[in-house]
Amino acid sequence: MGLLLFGVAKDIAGQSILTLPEGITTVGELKSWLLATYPGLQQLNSLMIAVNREYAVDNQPIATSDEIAVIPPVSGG
Amino acid sequence: MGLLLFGVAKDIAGQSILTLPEGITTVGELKSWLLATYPGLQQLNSLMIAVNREYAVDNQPIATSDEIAVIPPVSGG
Amino acid sequence: MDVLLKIEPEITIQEALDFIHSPACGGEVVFTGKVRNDTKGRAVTKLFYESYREMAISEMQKIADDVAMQWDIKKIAMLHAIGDKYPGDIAVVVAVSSIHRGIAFDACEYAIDTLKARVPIWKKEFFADGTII
Amino acid sequence: MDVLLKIEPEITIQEALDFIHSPACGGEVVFTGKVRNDTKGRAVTKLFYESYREMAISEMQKIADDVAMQWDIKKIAMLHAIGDKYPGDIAVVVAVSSIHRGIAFDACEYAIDTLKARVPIWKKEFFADGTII
Repeated sequence: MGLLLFGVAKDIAGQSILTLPEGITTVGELKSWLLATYPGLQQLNSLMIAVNREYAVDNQPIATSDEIAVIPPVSGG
Repeated sequence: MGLLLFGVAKDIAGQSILTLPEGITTVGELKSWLLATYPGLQQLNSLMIAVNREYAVDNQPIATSDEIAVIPPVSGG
Repeated sequence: MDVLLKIEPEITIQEALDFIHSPACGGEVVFTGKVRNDTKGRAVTKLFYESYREMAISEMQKIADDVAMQWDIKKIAMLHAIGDKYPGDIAVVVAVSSIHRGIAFDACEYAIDTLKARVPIWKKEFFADGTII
Repeated sequence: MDVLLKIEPEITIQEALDFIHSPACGGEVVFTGKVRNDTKGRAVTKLFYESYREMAISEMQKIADDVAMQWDIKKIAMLHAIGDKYPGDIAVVVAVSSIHRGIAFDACEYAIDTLKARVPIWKKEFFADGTII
């Protein structure tokens, strides 16, 4: 399903969708990979991952069949 | 200026304006006179007097030149 | 702080919204009190509101002054209807605008609570069973 | 509890008011968040809002569910605008109606606070000096 990026995370990565890299099996691993690959993300106050449209904790397993999204600090309203 | 009555106080007295009785010189005296003259007023949860459009305490002096109003419990909104 | 006070047979939410609008204000809170079709399980056919108009406006102005003293509110509108009002009709509107939202909630709730406690306006309730309170 | 959720380029206060209206409800509280012409002293020319739409609607539904669990609210509307928005434009509307007023304030404030904290919507601010945040 790919990895969706929004807001400033999209701007930092320069794209709105990425492919989930092979070998990444948890939310925590994905966060580490994102912060290493796009160091600009380290400036954010928070970086959340949503799996299938739900906020996810670090030890949650992920697979390529999931809809995964990178959620920088929200700023609606 | 007379004594204005509103809401249920007007209904109990049967009129919307009365003449301030002679010999009454304070808000407290007026309240006592009202409760004695219109016993139905004793059923109310509160009976306030306004003098010149301000809520008044019992020892406030009043005169026929004042605009005096009998304020039963308010129920706006 | 800009203040709009009104006691009239007809009031609308829109006039309150129009008054409090400002491009400097990010937060608007509006309370609307409407006539309910039921009071404690008894069907209501209508309400009749009367006011001691001059004093009611003066008390509303005091509430506005209190709001201005307590919070950084930019605009406030307080409108109350009088006369016959039927279920679904608007009885009262209190609207405030401020730069930030938290104080807008506080100020609006303070204003409607104080209005209901102090402003000389009275309602008579007409019930479907013929009784009047 | 009846729920209206909407994330669209154009939203209005009126559609929220129309939705929450009910002759059984005496109290309505509406919060409107508008685009300010100024952020921390810097002139704003516009905002751009984007959303992760499906998840945003799902999070708004959770807020509605939380409201229904905590308070006896009869109707709630949560609307958020997306796209380019200019000073004075409406960004968000949260409206609730209930039989009594106190809980309407509590529920409305809870809903907008939680929306701002959790719902995946982002704004970009365009300043008059050319910077974008």
